[in-house]
Amino acid sequence: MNNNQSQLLWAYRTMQTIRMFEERMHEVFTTGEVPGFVHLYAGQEACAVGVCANLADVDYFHITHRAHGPAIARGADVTAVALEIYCRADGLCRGRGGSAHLHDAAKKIIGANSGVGSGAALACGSALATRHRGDGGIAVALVGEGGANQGVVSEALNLASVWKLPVVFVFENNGYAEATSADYAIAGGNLSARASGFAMPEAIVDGSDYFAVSASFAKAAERARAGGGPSFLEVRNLRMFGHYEGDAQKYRPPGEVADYRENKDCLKLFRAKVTSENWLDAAELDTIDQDVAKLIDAAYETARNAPLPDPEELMHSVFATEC
Amino acid sequence: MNNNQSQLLWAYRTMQTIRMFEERMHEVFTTGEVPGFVHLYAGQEACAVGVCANLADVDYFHITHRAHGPAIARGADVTAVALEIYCRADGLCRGRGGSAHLHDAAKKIIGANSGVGSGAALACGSALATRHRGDGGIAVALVGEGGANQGVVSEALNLASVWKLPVVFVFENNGYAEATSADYAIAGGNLSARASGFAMPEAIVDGSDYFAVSASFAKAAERARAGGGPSFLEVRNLRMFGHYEGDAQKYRPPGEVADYRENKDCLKLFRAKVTSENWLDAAELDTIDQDVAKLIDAAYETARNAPLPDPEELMHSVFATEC
Amino acid sequence: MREKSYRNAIRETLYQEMGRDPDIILIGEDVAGGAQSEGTKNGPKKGGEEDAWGGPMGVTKGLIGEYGKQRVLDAPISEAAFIGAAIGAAAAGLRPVTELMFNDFLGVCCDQIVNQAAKYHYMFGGQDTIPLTIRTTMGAGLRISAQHSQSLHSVFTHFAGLKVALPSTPYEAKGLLTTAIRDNDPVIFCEHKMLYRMREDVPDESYSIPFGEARFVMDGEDVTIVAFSRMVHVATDAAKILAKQGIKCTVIDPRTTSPLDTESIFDSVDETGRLVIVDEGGPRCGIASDISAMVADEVFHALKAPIKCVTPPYALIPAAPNLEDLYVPDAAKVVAAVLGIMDA
Amino acid sequence: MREKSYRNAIRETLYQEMGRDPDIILIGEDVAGGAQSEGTKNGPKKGGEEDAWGGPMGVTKGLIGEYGKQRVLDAPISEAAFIGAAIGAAAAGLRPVTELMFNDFLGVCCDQIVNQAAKYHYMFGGQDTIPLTIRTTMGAGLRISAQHSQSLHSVFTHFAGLKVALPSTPYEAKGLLTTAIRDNDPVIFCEHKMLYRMREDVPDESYSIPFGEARFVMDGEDVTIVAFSRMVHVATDAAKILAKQGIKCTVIDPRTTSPLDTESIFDSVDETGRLVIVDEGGPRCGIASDISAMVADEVFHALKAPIKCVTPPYALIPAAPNLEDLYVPDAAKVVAAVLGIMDA
Ligand SMILES: Cc1ncc(C[n+]2csc(CCOP(=O)(O)OP(=O)(O)O)c2C)c(N)n1
Ligand SMILES: Cc1ncc(C[n+]2csc(CCOP(=O)(O)OP(=O)(O)O)c2C)c(N)n1
Ligand SMILES: [Mg+2]
Ligand SMILES: [Mg+2]
Repeated sequence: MNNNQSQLLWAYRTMQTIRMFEERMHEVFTTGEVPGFVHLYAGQEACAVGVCANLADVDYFHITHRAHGPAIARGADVTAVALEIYCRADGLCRGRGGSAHLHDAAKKIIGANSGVGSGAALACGSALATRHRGDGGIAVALVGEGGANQGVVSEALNLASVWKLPVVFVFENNGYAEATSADYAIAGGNLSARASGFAMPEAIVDGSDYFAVSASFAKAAERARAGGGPSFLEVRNLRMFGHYEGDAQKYRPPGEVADYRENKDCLKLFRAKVTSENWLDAAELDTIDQDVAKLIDAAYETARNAPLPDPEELMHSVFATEC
Repeated sequence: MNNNQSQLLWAYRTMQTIRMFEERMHEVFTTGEVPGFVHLYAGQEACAVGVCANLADVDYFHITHRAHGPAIARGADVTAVALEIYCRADGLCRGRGGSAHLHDAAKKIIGANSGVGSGAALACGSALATRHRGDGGIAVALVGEGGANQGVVSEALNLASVWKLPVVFVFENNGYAEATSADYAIAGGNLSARASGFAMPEAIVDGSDYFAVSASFAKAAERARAGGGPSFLEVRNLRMFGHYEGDAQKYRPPGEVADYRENKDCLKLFRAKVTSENWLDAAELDTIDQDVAKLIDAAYETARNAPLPDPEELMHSVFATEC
Repeated sequence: MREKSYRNAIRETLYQEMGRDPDIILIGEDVAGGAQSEGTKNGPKKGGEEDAWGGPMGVTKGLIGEYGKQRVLDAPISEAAFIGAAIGAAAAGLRPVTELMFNDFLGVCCDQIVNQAAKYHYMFGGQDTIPLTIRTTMGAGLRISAQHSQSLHSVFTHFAGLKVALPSTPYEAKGLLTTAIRDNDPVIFCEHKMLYRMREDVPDESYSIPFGEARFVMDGEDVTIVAFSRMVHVATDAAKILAKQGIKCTVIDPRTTSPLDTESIFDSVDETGRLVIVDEGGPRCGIASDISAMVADEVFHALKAPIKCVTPPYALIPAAPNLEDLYVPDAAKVVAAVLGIMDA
Repeated sequence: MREKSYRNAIRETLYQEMGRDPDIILIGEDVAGGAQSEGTKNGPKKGGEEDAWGGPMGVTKGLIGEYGKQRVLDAPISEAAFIGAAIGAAAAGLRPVTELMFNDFLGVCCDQIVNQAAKYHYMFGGQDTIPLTIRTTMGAGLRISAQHSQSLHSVFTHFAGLKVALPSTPYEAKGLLTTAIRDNDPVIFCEHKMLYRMREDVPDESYSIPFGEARFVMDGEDVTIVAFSRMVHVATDAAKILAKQGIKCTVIDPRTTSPLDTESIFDSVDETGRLVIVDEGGPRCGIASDISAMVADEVFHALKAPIKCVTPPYALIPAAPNLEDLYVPDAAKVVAAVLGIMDA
């Protein structure tokens, strides 16, 4: 991990961008102008950003339906992200995927693709490809703790080990899968206990601590790049909003979110750390906050006013090779 | 476990019945009179018989494509088994399932049902039903070590734990899945390492030792009956024949089977044990051998000469409730 | 008799049937709405209010309160295992109703549905029955893209051994679900996402609608229009527009694709000589072609004009609202199809 | 040019294509035949001879020797993971060929095939292509019952985004597999189990047969018979029998169901006025109905008689040889269908 200033500034800016993007989405969603289901990443920023701090251009990042944050963390254009969520013609996926299916081939951001957890298998394939090319890349699969209960995830863990693939499986345990709590759905309550059954090292990381995530992930990535095979990271955090917008969240204990916002907000913790350590100063961070606010304003403004896809787009690229 | 004489005689007779049944099948298969694929259980008898020694009438036994042995172990009529393998009208499944799909509802023998490993999920359902009735029953899922790599098996392990079901998962590690060796396909080489990830106790058992299997399984069954939830048993053995009849088995190291027959034959070991301990005497066992040989002769004779199903059987029971 | 939504008609049916038969259990993700978190060794119970959800569509809300945790089982996101378990339980004497959140998730439990549930009774020689109902949601309209908006009833229908019901109204939903639950075969019960809020009068007492008996929504001697699920309403709208132009349509809702009431369809085409089938599933190897082919074989000589299938194009379902709306058949397309064969 | 079996024609194609393009990798169960067991911490390498199998059908035997372990990958019995991995690898620039042992196992990797491979290109706005070939086996005849004998090409065809090829002879197999591998879309390549031993002259050099161009197996002006895979031979046998009775049939093998060469079919029916479709898949919502429906729409006015579909009944596939033989369409049934519409 690289704790130099520019890296830290990047991390703060990126986490703040995600946070403001999501807070804004939470607001505008109520207007009805955003189509489809929208799953917000607020509260989980340190996970995606801590991971992406350690990725190179050759690496693949497989994300989930809770896509905005991870896509932005990996460098997707914020406006293109907003455009896609609004299903506009110039969205990342030409308006076809929407919020849950952000995908940016150029940035090697691989979108959520059907059943939760499926990224774990696809990531094995990205890893095969990067190894085949010998370009030193790795693949990262982000999987929710709920999605971890899909059979394909266990299969992928085994396959990655058998083929000794350069993959890091990052399980983001945000406490819930929809309304079902992780404590209920994961036998024994400890997801990372599964790692050793598939012969790979595991770690449990505090997901509100950017530094912890980044350090832990860096180690796993290093191992993968060195040909040591896959690793298993469980990042524990909470989401600050509902499963999707509109969720009344009555399944959560009272005060859970307020307490998390108060004591485990990754942005607050990051700010406290870098200022108290004198790595960055508060004024710099304030400037970033202002910059980001403008960026978000502009992105939403653009998205809101952009055109929907042309009607003929419906039949476009059903097949890649026309016969 | 019940080591009284009648129990021991039953165990010996049952293992011998399976052995002779399979040796005979191996012979007759070459004549071409047996339809379909046939997977023999010879060499693995102590597993199914050790399990069934501890089952009650209310218990469900989910078996695999390597079905003859487990079905016989649980008390399926040997002639009805032979008839089904020959696809005859009076076979266990009216000739519709064949060798790999032996099923006997009256005996609660649940046949292999599509993808390997699927019995693990179905067994969760039998367990739910028996718990719902409160009849004190358990469900046993027999799964090959190759089938264990199916996602549904991991899902079922988790589900059984979450629902605390009275199930015992018996993984029969016979070294191979078709031509692929267990060492290759199971990450880390140790299947039972997966159990703790799903919060259940595990044991590794020598599958050539009837007493070891029976004792180990008895413990797991006891736990399940007492409401303690699922357990994970890995029974290690080898098959004495190919994956299916016709398999040239060149993927096996030379001498593997000969050595196994010599030193790890469960019938030999059983006989040595019960005679050296003076629990049974050799003459009794010889008599059983002769009885069983006659039974097998008769079963094959009947099966060979029995009629195929009536043509109208094709359309029979596609649906249970006609509309 | 009260006006009820499609959602509530389904919930009421579950409530009544579970009251009638103690062997009915409910399994699905969030069906008990988080109620089942009791805490683990790692900490105390974390959850908030019990029964907060009732499945993502809110259909099963309240049932755990009435019937308890032994009969309303929240499942991890493991469709293969819990539908497999439901099959095992059905074979062992229970009568499970499971919820497959989106029919698209057939993807992750296909073996259980098409190979196991569909074939268990037959392959094992009729020894056990599988009285299993799989409630699932179908249909486009929520702008949630290609993997959560499909209508896969034709795929289920392809596999002998499954019954497939597509309720088009609240009244239909209650009657067909009652039949589904009481039936001894696996039934795929396809609830259309965009119908959950539809309301109409639905009897309070329980009643069942037999499978394989079509409903005649409208009668007319010029054209037969067969439609399923939400498309029944699209077809009816089209028929009303056509009626103003003097074209009289029979609109048939077959209610189930397996079994299919071919007799009603054949009789109607025999009279009208013209057939249009409207379906929201994919155009290739779907139920529209299926019905067309049966008619082109069995009622060929009555046909006065080409048979038209009004379905989505051979494309995928895009998230963009304007494209999604283009994808799904509407009344205008049905009207055009009918007009196209009126002078043929 | 030498006589080659269907099996060897496929192996030769894999061999040649892998030689041509280093980005082609092979993934499947036992495809490297046990070669990959290198021992673990629990013990030394256990396996015997390298490359003992070559997949259960023996198709890939010899390839690991030529192309090595990095390109011929044995997989655990985890179809969802390894087909998922193949999709990921395809999107990332490789050109994987995977083996799905039986097409029935669609059951355990359905999400990967119909939701991911089929939709990846479209849903992500055309950013990546999925040049993936899934070789699989179809068809009854081995007496292995309901879950290992299906012909599921119609299900694959239902899902837009997949291409589906059904080679009916060794020559076809080589040409179509070459096209499949070079195509940038996911292709389901359906090998019929009962054709592996069929032999005919097959060129040694590589060649490709375009998708969506039907093959005319026989020409005749009385009836059009369309058939797929092994049924092409059944149809041809029937046509020969009918020829003796003076009835001349055109037999068309469309080769691929997606894309489908509707033009050739339409043109032929335009001429003959009669259509029989022969298919080994299930009768409901299948490719036979699909073609019938297109013809009943587009070529309606040329039709002189009802369209007949000769398929198995709406039943499951029993193990018993006599019942399985009854299940599968044979020449007698095709002859009867044709005779039934000759005087219509
Ligand atoms: C196979 C499958 N089952 C169900 C769903 C519906 N679904 C979408 S998101 C979700 C919850 C996922 O929880 P988790 O993996 O923990 O991710 P989180 O939403 O917490 O980020 C569910 C059940 C799905 N997409 N795929
Ligand atoms: C999902 C699935 N994939 C592949 C197969 C084909 N198949 C049948 S048996 C078998 C090997 C199973 O190995 P294992 O579970 O170890 O059982 P064993 O044959 O050794 O008893 C395979 C791959 C199958 N039946 N199901
Ligand atoms: Mg979660
Ligand atoms: Mg094995």
